[in-house]
Amino acid sequence: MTVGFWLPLAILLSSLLPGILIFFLDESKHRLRTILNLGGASLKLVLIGLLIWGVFNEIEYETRLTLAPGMDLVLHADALSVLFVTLSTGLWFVTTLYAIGYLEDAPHRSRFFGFFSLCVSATIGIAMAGNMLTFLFFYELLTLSTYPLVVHRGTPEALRGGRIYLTYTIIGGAALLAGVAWLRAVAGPLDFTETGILASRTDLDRTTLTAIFALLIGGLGVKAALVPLHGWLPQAMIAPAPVSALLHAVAVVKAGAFGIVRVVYDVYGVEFTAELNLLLPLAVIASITIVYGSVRALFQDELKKRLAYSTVSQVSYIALGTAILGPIASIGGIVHLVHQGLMKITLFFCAGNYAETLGIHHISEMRGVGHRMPWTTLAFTLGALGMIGVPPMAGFISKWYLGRGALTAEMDWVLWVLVASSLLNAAYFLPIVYKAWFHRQEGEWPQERHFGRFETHWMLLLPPVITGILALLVGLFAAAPYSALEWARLIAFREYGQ
Amino acid sequence: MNQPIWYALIATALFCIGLAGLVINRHLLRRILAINVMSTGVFLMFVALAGRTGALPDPVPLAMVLTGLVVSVSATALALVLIVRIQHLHGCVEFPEDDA
Amino acid sequence: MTKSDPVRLISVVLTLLAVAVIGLLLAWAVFTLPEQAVGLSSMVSDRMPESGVNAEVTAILLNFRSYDTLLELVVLLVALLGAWYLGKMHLSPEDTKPGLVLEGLVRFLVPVMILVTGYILWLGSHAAGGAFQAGALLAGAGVLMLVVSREKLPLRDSIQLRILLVAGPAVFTLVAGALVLVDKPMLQYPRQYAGSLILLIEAASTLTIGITLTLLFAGGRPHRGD
Amino acid sequence: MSQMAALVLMPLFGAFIAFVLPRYARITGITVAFIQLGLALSLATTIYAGETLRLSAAGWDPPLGIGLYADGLTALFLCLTSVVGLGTSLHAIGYFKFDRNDSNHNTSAHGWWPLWLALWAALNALFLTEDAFNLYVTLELIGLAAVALVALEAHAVAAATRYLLVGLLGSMFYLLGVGLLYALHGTVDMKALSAGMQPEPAAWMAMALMTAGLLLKTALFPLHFWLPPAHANAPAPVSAILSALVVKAAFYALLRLWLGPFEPLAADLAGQLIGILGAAAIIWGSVQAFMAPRLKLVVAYSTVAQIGYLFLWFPLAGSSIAGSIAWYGVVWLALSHGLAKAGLFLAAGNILHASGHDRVTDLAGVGQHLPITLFAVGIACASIMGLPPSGGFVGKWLLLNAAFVSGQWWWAVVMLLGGIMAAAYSFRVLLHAFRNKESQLPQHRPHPVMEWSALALAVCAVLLGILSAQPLALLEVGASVGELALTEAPK
Repeated sequence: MTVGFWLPLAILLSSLLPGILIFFLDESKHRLRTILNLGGASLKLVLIGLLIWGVFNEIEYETRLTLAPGMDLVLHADALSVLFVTLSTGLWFVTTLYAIGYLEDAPHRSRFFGFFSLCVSATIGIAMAGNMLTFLFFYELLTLSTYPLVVHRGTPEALRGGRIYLTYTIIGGAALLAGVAWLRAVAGPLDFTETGILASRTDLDRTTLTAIFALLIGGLGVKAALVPLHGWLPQAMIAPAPVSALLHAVAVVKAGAFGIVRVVYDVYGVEFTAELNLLLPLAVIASITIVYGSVRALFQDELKKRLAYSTVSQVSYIALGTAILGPIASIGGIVHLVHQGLMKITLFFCAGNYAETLGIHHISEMRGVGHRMPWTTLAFTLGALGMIGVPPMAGFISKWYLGRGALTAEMDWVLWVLVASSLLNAAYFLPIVYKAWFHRQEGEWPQERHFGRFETHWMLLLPPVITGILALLVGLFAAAPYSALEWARLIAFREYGQ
Repeated sequence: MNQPIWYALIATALFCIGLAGLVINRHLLRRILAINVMSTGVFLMFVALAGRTGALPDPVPLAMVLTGLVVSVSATALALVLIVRIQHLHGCVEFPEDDA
Repeated sequence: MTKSDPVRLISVVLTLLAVAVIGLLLAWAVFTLPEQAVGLSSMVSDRMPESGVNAEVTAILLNFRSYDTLLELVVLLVALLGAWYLGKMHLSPEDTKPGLVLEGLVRFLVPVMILVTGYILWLGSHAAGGAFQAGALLAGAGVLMLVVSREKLPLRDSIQLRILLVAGPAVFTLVAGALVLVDKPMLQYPRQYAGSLILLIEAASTLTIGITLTLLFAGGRPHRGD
Repeated sequence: MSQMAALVLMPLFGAFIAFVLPRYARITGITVAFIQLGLALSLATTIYAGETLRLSAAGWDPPLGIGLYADGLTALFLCLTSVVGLGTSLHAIGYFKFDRNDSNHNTSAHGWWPLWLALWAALNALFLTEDAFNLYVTLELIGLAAVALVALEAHAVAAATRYLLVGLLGSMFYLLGVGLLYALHGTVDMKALSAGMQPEPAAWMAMALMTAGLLLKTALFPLHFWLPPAHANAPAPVSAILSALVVKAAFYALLRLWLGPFEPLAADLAGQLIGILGAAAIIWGSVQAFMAPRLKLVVAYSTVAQIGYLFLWFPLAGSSIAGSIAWYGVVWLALSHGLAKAGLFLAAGNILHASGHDRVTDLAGVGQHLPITLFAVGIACASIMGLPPSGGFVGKWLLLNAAFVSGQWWWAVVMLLGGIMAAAYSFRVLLHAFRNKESQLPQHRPHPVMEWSALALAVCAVLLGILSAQPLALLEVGASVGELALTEAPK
């Protein structure tokens, strides 16, 4: 019962307990709710700081709760989980700030923030899960806690989106459960370990393992929105902006991608996966998803829809990086976990601002918006350029490593995939940016609202600016010590045992 | 082929007659009678097989039968009361669902 | 019968077949039973001296397996409660058309029946008989009076009546509880009191059973007292 | 020791008081409920220490007398009964008090307490008994009390009668089986029986008859036809008791018999057959639940489906390791289903009570007016779907492992399918309930205790998943399947 035991648990509870309290809070208690939210978020940040410090000083962090003999819930902190935990906590903080501004005097706020905190706790749990059971545990919890957020508005289309979201995720969850239980039954309790566990297990039947792998990836692919399991993502756009932001940047989609990384690296082990000839199919699916998502994005006029499809495409970079043998590509994939999160959340914040302030939902309405909302549009531009991969933006780093990794792995075709997707990204982002800055908007905005001195409510303005600048910085100072890239490097080299 | 077995066979017959009656009849009163026939069969089985322990019959099954009798009397009584109630409500002495 | 007749016919035939199969299997099972059975007769007769009564069946019902009997009294009570809360008793005066003969017969019979009830209750301690037979007889008397004329049998929902209705199982439970309190296993009577305890329980049960069955015949809760 | 006796006598006496002095019925009921919880917990702690308890009622040892027996399984079911019983009793305060207002419910308000307490005593008696004939008496007592409780709802009389007839039929089968067993072995004590049992026609017949009778009472597909009308039309607290406890009682008897006297006879074929029926129950029940128009009917059919899971133990029981894992799994499912389903029925009762109807399609606004109740529904559904971190998940997880370990993966497919279908019918309800509606306030605001008791039971179902270590350890005490040993990774 040391710090090593309590810290992961504390990190989990720092968002779980406030969430549960908030549920039973009266709607009117606005101030108290805000305090709980931000207090929890700040506390979590502090704890994460402790965690990072500890991990650097090789302190072993593990919380192990035995549910039943042979059924352990394990929360642990290795380099990968630290990366994801930090990302999600940081983004949770800004998103909470954003959500408070966004939902001012909207109904059912206690319910919203309650589930919001639950959702983050689930993500944290996923990040720190020490074995498949724990992962599954929080993966399902994530499904449950995000559903009410998606249907929060209670409108028919929201419910429709929610239903589709559920259908996909529940079935995906079932597939994952099947895979995990099967693996558990044939191989015993499997704690995540770098370079994987199964490689050493010569006693296991290869075909069984392949089938299990298919089940696991199938289950995770739903949340990671791998084609053809991506159908729910554009529908889930109905959700309020902060929710979409969180869903796309960290919570749901990332959980899927992260899970894939875990399965390939820490359960099967990347070499063993390659040995089973499972990497190439994964790479192909990922590539298809990347191109397909970009193409679909091209034809969306609704801003959030376009962003959604771009998520479909961007998140698969992570899967792609995982599926290419060799540390360099792995670095690209892992670091994209962070980069895509920062960039995408910025874009969604901005989309939310346009909608809230000017009632803009469609790209066609965005002419000259840059002059009305310079700061927001600036942030948007940063995010967009990052997505395209313009150096020295964050996105460039990811793509650079992916490309080099592909070459070293003699998978040159991947390079073409990257080029194609970058061009497509440019094709669907640049026109927006151009419209925003270089067009004059004639006539009224759809429905304009004024918030004091700033172009919009400061709580809405601050988050995108912060994340936008961050997205720039992680690119600029990628080589700096303790940057996301350095972490990714650490993880990748450990995975390849170098 | 001794006497107890004969009685046991008769008990079997009663049980089956009751079972068939219960399934086939729609009228609730008949169904309850059928169940009572069944229970008679069961009790007869107890008593008959109790007679295989030499001179005096084994008293334990007899006691069990007495208990069983009271139980089945109670059940029958409750069933009859319910049926009367059904007749009040639905005007017929069958399950409303059955004639659908 | 809205079901078309051929369908019904088929279902009947199938039922009969199924039942026949069950019957044959059962018969087969019975045939294979050993000629001479192991029973508990000897064990019962060995224990009779300690049981407090001289009739084996009574000893089993109220001593060896008294727990069954307790629960069974509760079954009877529950059946009554079911009727009780389902509605009021429905015996309207026009159900009862007493003729002179019946009147006279009842006036003569009922006292006799009550006497016999007492006798059978007492008989239970050393021969066939006991609470249930006695209670049934008492119920018979009650039913007769109900049939002849309700006025003669003043059944009113009063606390006294309710007490009588639970008397049997309640006394039984109290005895059991008391024995548990002096931490014996429940219902293990002390040797010297066994006989009297059994008689007490049987007496209470007889009353309860008699009234309960009468009420069940009447089919519901009597009208409020006073 | 003395708790065993008290667990039966206390509620009995409460029932008598509740009948004789209706005015003090409620206070009696609540007091008894709390004492029962205490007794059950103390018994559980005694057994947790590692010893199984035996008590010969009336002081005569079996086979002459009746033996009572308590091990981990008994203790857990007693605890389940007392927790659900307490929650339901508290709910009943609000539920039946409200009914006082209109005259035709007046009797039901009075009838609830004595009948429920008698039923409670019968349940405890069944869990404790080790005597096949005494088991019959308790079964009948449970049956009659349950029927009487269902009949408290005026329009449920037909359902109650059907329920009674089915129950009696089942008892007859069971009793005939007992007769054969006695004829074979000259005893009805289960311990003695399991010692002396060897495969022969009469034994097989007894096994078939008793199993059939109990399957009828457990409402295993296709013998479930009587359950939905009875459970869906009874007053809410009664439905909760029926689905959570009464059905489980018959299943408990089956477990006892199949692991006791019938173990030497259990044929693989019989197990597979029962398993197939269980699978069919899962599918059929879920489909019906998905199509059911009324909330309480949805819940009732979901019981039919969930019962199916319990019978997946029988096909897996064959192999030793998988069998033991599966046994723990089904017991866990039974417990968590008991808690969740009780909470669900109580919550459904609140909705019915508040809006005057429970048509699934018109549930809009429930989320606004009865947030606590809706929350209870959500949590209970999560456990029934088997989503972590609920008791339902632990049970399903164990069962899945058993299926894969034994190599009979098709049962796993059925379980997962059942889970998805459960999600389908649960979210069908939740989706409707989530819809906002600028609607008038409900006619009757349910008493707070009604909402919180429902929530509390649902939460207990989840706690059963999070805090399952100690209860599982308790379950291992005296378990004839041995300790729970999930496959470990070979070193």
